[in-house]
Amino acid sequence: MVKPMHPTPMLDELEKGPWPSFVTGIKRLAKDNNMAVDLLGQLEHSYETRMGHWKGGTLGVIGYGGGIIPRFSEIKNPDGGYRFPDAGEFHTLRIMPAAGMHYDTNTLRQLCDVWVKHGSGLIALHGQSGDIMFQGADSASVQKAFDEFNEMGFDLGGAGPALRTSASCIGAARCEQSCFDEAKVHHLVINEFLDELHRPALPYKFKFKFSGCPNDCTNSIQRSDFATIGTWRDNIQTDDAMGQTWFAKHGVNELVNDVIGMCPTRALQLKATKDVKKSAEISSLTLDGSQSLEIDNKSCVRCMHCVNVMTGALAPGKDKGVCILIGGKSVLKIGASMGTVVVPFMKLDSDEDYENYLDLCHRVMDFFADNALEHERTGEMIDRIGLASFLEGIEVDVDANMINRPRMNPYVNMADWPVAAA
Amino acid sequence: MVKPMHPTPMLDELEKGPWPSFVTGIKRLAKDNNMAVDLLGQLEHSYETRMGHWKGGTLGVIGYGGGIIPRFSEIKNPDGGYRFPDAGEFHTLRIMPAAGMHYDTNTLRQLCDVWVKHGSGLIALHGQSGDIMFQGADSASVQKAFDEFNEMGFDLGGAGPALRTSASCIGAARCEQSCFDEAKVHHLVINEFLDELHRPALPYKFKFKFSGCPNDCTNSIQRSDFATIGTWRDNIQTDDAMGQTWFAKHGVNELVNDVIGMCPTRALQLKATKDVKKSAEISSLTLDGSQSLEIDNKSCVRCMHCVNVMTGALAPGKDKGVCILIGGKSVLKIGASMGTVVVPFMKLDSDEDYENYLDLCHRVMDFFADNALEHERTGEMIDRIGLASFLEGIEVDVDANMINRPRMNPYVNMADWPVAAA
Amino acid sequence: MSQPQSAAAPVRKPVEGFLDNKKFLHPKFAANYGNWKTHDRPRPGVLHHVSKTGDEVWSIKCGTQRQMDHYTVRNLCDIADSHGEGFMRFTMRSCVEFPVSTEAKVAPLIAELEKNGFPVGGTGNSVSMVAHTQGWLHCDIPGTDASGVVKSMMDDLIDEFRHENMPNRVKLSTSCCEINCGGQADIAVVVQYTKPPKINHDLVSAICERPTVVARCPVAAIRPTIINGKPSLEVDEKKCVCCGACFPPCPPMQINDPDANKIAIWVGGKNSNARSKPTFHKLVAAGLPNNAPRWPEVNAVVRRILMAYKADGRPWERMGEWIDRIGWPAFFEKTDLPFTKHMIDDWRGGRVNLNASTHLHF
Amino acid sequence: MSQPQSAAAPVRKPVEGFLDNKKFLHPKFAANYGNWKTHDRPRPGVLHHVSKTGDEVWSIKCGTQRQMDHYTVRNLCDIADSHGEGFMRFTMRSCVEFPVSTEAKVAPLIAELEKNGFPVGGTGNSVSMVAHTQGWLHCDIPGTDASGVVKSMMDDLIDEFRHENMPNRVKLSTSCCEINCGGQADIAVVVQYTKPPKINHDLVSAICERPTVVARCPVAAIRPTIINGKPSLEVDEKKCVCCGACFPPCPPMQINDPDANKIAIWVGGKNSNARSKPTFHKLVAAGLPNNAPRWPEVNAVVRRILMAYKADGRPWERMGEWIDRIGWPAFFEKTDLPFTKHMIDDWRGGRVNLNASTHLHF
Ligand code: SRM
Ligand code: SRM
Ligand code: SRM
Ligand code: SRM
Ligand code: SF4
Ligand code: SF4
Ligand code: SF4
Ligand code: SF4
Ligand code: SF4
Ligand code: SF4
Ligand code: SF4
Ligand code: SF4
Repeated sequence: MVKPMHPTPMLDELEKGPWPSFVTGIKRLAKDNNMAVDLLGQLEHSYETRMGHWKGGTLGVIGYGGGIIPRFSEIKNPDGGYRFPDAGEFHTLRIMPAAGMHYDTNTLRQLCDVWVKHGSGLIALHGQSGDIMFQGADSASVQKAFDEFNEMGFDLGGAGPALRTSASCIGAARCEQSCFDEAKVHHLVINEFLDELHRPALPYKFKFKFSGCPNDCTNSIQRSDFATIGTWRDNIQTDDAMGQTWFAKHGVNELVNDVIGMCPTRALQLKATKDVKKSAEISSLTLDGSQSLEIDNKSCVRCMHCVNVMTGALAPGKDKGVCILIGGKSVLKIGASMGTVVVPFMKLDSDEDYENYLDLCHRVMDFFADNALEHERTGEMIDRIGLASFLEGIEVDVDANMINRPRMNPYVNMADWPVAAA
Repeated sequence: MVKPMHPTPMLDELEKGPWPSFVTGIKRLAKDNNMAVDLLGQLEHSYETRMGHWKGGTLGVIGYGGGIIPRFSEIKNPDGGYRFPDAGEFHTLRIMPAAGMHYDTNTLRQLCDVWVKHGSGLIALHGQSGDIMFQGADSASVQKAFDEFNEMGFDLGGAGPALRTSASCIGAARCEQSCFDEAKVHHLVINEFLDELHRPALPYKFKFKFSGCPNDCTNSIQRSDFATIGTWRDNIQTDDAMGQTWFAKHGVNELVNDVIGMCPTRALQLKATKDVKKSAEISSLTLDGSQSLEIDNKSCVRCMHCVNVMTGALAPGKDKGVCILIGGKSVLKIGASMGTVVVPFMKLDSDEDYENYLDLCHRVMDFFADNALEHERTGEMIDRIGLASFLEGIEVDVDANMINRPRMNPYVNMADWPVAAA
Repeated sequence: MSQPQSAAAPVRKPVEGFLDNKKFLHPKFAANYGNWKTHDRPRPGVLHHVSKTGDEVWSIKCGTQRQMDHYTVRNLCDIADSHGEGFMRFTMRSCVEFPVSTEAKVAPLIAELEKNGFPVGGTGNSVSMVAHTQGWLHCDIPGTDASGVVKSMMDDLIDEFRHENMPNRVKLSTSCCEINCGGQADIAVVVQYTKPPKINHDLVSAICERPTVVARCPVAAIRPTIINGKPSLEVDEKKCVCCGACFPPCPPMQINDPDANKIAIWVGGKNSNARSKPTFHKLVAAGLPNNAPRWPEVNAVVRRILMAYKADGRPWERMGEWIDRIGWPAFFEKTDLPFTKHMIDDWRGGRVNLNASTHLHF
Repeated sequence: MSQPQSAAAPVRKPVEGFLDNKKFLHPKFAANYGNWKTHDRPRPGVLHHVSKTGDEVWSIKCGTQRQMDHYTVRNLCDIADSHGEGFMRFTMRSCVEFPVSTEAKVAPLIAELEKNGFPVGGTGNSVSMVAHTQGWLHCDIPGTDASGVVKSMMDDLIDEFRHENMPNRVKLSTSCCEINCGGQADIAVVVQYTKPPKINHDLVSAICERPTVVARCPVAAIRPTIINGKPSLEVDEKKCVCCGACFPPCPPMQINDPDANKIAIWVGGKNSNARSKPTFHKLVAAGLPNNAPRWPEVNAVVRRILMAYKADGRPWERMGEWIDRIGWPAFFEKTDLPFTKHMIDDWRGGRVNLNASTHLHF
């Protein structure tokens, strides 16, 4: 038996227009779902008052310390009861999807079934960190819902001062630019740190993200503490046949203006094929009978631009691996900060490579746990103690690829120069 | 009667080699000049001990509060007397040369004559601020030397917390890039502020510099508090005849790699002459029968590069004026800082223009005098109070040319947005 | 932490572990894993990937409302089964991609999606779906709604989602407080508080750990104090930058206010490393009213910015790269937005954002 | 301030005012003032300017030692009279330019200058004369000599001054303390202190205004204290960055030390706005000994850097622009210099100098 709808004149405005409407969706739910009815009431109240009306709390599932975002309505009747009682408790379960957010339809439907049984039926696919957010369980249902998701093989995501749910790009599964097995590493890392994920004990949140190449489709540099991004060390690969096809279609003007002219480091030059430099560091693409695109791979910064524009004709090199950047986060306290290079290049092929990688992850996480202040992200910590000290702490050598440019001020005590320069 | 030379085995090493030797020069002086003899002794002692041995003091000429750099030797005999007595006092007179450091030989010889009479005969042409530095007068001779220089029409330069001696590039006198009359403005400014120059009463030093174009041959952005640099607002001027001569000599590769490819804002494009955009903002240069260099003057940042490379074929526009940057200084306290744009463009042709300009100079100097802390340069002051407050103080409106980019953090109270945006 | 459980049920130990994605991969993805060669876009909303063996897969992409009722999810599943091949994946921006193995399936699948109200597009140089946050629907600190802002914005921009007419990809985000969970974007719509927090002194001592709150303030504007004999906090309003960072740890420091909550617009953020290095978005408009339910003033500004970029950007120039070429003065001119003193960075290290050169745009 | 004057002489009032340069201008400069059209360089050391009227002037440029005895100045004047046209001017870098009205005078003038020991060159893409400071010859705070460093460096580089073989202009500077009066340059040689000041506590109270000194320290490392009952100052040596800023206002805080004074080398400073915006020079070598009288270790590094640039730079790339293209790793490789932690900027706002991107050079 479903209760009557609250009037929602403001929300109704959001049913207009061509983009799929979340209001229409919630109304669909409300047909047989009192929680959805009251959710609409509460939300309409927010639209009217132009204020949020939820407060947090603490709530969890057995064995875990995080992963649930509890919400209690602050809209009360004079008697202290909830004005929208069926949505008075409206908690979210963060559930981790498999890497790359791939699904078969059966699994998705099964997830829906569980959520209709124990929750509101409202699902956010996905949260900005990469969780499936099952939104709207009352306190009594949280454990039950979790148990069923967990039976299906899904585990809870992160919340609070803990390792957070991670994201990886589609990468190797469908993308020609992929430089490492994103899903595999994503998988390895989460399983390695389940304890940090489920039982918050870090100074503050900590996020991994994995992008297969510098296009960084997971925004890892700005949105994760620990970004792992694919790249390569050797020469850009070229495919003359595809190069000629491209050139025939696009012509020299486009090549000059859109490719050569946009390379950030002038690594590309247009050359008569006979004038192309012969050197181990040069790769080149023939464009037609007489002309070539010359790539000075020593000047190339692996930005991806030419490879993107001329995909197939140009491709990342063969000596692939990853670059690691640490310290990305949002705006709090010091202003938004990006991760900065901590490992310019690391192979990720052999088992030994993976071990090295996980070992580094541990050193970083341990150092963070031991040295960050409360509610301090890695980026803030590094800002406070200096990159050099951080590197020392995690036992990584300094490298000129870590900087945009050396210091421009003499404000440094270099008494230990001889040691550092040795 | 000249005294015997001190042994100078280390300095003697600096007589070797092809570059003109200052040691040889001082030795030439020492043939009939005891001050030079003892100067060599004192200097050799510095080379041996690898330490400086001068200390400052206070010394001036009548009517002025600065302009002399007093030096007293710290190398003493056990009895407290100077070990190199004839160089025990070794003061410098800072004398301002005419703008552009032009001389006729008579004047230069006359300056030498005065300095042989009253000083050591050692002259630095010129100091980094732009003074002639007459180095080596004892305390008794400073006034006499100054009086004679002053009779010739030269005036003392700045020192201490005062307006300093200024510099302007050769500019209009010999340079095709000149966008204003550098020497005239230099002249105007110094004469306007003689009091600030001669009678130190500012919080700290204040320097003007004048460069006729953005090549900035006086390093004004980094080395002056108030940089005046010529530029233009309209389109780059082109001369087809010279363009064709250039192209015939240099060819398309050089044009693409050295000119088009190096424009910082992709304002240059190679176009078939028939395809050149017709628009008030476009100027173009024909290169041969069929091709042209197209200049999108809206994207051009007046960096000078193409104009430098193709001088004559390309030239600054006709609507010339100056840009003013404030706050350049060296390394103390906050690290080296550059001047930043405070007036993106100002005409400097009519008398009224000059008045406006001097009026701005006064507002800046007054604000600096009233608001800087002791020993605080303009750059530090602006860093401390914020550019916006400084602009308000000197009554200049904000302008998007003053910034590289707007703020990237939300840390600002915008309660007065409606007023600011009006 | 309270652990709600039915008294009767035996304690179930969770099975901890991250689910392997192998079984969810479309067979073409699995077969050509790590072995792709190139791709093209036969039309907006369709990606055509070719592997080194010549194998091909087409991915059809559509937008969603992200906050989906289970009916919508089932609807998508049904379409995947009837017109696709039973697999689907979600993108980082809540779009769905349906992989199919033959070109023949592309057009019917598109038709079915559009028929069911799912716009097809969002690939290549189109306008992306907006990176989405929680807002009034769920967050405990929001200054505006997220789903509503996104819905009204995408209604307005759906043509630009469906077509690839921009110079390069356009990534949008919205955030319902200054924390900015939506991230850096080509155009970001973010709440901007304009008043210091109003403090309910009666509640502070009960709810807030005062040293924690004091430590959160980026400008050290909060001081412990005693009000009416009770420990409380006070704010130096001259210092306060109205960031709202004190509100989450101390809700009695109310930062939200229906009228003082304004919307700011930021442009030129970029996450990829293509051409230019990643960069943060920059403030270009503020003081826009928090005008639920459809935020017309915000949408008008977003559209103006997009249209200026569309008209003037060169191929492959992202929003910020376009502005770097034409200059900030021209940006403000072309978008008819006022440049104000608030845009001059005065945060730590902000000096690097001043123009220390004669590079000028006229 | 003491005003030395002979008791007998009447007080002379100075004539204040800045001398007009008109009468010192070469007639060609005066006649074509503001009316020049173009220039070229027929050979290194010679500029040939042409005015809009077709008028021409040749300027022959030579180097000097800057700190000149009057004989040297007179020698230059004699040459200007005998082989030039009685006019000369000095550049910002202590070179002399002799303008002449006919091409015929160029070669004899060059010959005469070289015969008298004045190297001709320094134009265009050559290595400039070093921007010069005071050092032990005159300054009260120097850590090394300037004239000596410059002399030994230019002896080594005179060929590069005489020829135009560099990718673009190379501007050098030296500074005899960290204050850096020599300014930002393509290659700058600057004293770097490596020990906190040694304090002579007996003198502090007599000589130093303690609050002034405390205020000068960029890292607030100086505290007032009492030593042996006398007011003095103490330094927190962990904080101290050995900048020497306390020494000028308080000479008892001796920062100089024959062995701890080292030389650092900085590259990539640029003042012009051509192509890239002006930028500061960056630290690339330190710990070099202050090895008077000829500083061979310093000159060797300067030469190595110059030769790497000469070999690898492209036309019109200034030092810093070359490095931006090839990357810092390649720079350190090609110059065989160690990259150390000291080069990682940790000054305020230094985060912008870290690499927040995957732009990497391998
Ligand atoms: C749900 C989600 C937005 C969404 O609708 O997608 C979200 C929602 C909240 N974020 Fe977030 N953040 C979400 C992704 C992000 C991201 C993006 C990302 O992970 O890629 C960021 C930027 C990256 C970063 O980590 O900094 C982000 C930066 C923050 C911050 C700022 C942290 C900082 O150091 O600046 C806070 C504040 C805090 O942690 O104290 C925050 C805090 C919050 C809180 C917990 C508000 C609070 O302090 O009480 C929000 C809970 C809302 C709710 O009711 O569920 N959220 N938050 C995202 C998580 C869903 C998921 O698990 O998939
Ligand atoms: C003589 C000269 C070097 C030279 O050999 O050419 C020089 C020499 C001194 N400079 Fe300088 N500076 C000289 C040009 C500069 C420049 C370059 C310029 O003006 O273009 C700068 C950089 C630009 C600037 O103004 O910051 C410069 C930045 C400094 C500073 C750092 C100021 C800062 O805020 O960072 C100081 C220290 C101070 O003022 O306290 C300083 C201080 C000094 C003192 C007064 C040392 C002291 O504090 O006792 C030196 C006196 C040396 C002497 O015995 O004559 N000198 N000084 C230059 C002046 C000659 C002239 O009048 O023509
Ligand atoms: C599906 C998705 C990855 C995923 O695992 O979900 C993805 C997939 C692809 N991206 Fe991406 N990108 C995806 C999010 C991103 C993001 C992150 C984001 O959207 O927040 C970025 C960074 C955005 C930024 O810079 O702020 C991103 C920056 C790129 C770029 C670099 C664009 C540039 O020039 O700056 C490329 C290269 C290109 O365009 O050729 C790229 C290229 C691609 C290619 C063409 C890669 C390939 O060869 O297959 C994929 C098809 C894109 C298309 O739809 O046209 N992808 N891509 C994401 C789709 C999001 C969406 O629904 O719109
Ligand atoms: C004579 C002098 C001006 C003066 O009033 O004394 C001067 C004169 C000219 N400069 Fe300069 N510059 C002079 C100091 C500078 C400086 C400052 C400095 O040396 O410290 C700079 C800034 C250096 C920097 O960026 O750090 C400077 C940056 C330029 C540039 C920009 C170079 C670049 O690409 O970055 C040009 C343009 C060019 O090279 O075509 C230029 C161009 C010129 C031209 C070609 C202008 C012209 O069309 O006549 C002049 C002849 C230069 C030559 O010798 O080849 N001049 N020029 C200065 C000679 C100094 C010396 O003896 O070496
Ligand atoms: S980050 Fe690179 S590898 Fe991953 S999906 Fe994007 S383009 Fe492909
Ligand atoms: S990938 Fe390398 S060569 Fe290609 S555009 Fe980027 S930097 Fe230039
Ligand atoms: S700054 Fe410009 S106008 Fe002045 S001399 Fe240099 S190039 Fe000529
Ligand atoms: S002057 Fe203008 S067009 Fe010429 S290179 Fe510089 S920015 Fe480009
Ligand atoms: S942006 Fe702010 S209000 Fe919105 S979900 Fe994130 S924390 Fe909550
Ligand atoms: S709103 Fe921000 S700046 Fe103001 S008191 Fe709170 S934390 Fe501090
Ligand atoms: S650099 Fe230092 S030591 Fe040299 S002249 Fe300038 S202030 Fe004196
Ligand atoms: S040397 Fe510099 S950092 Fe050290 S105490 Fe003196 S002023 Fe402070």
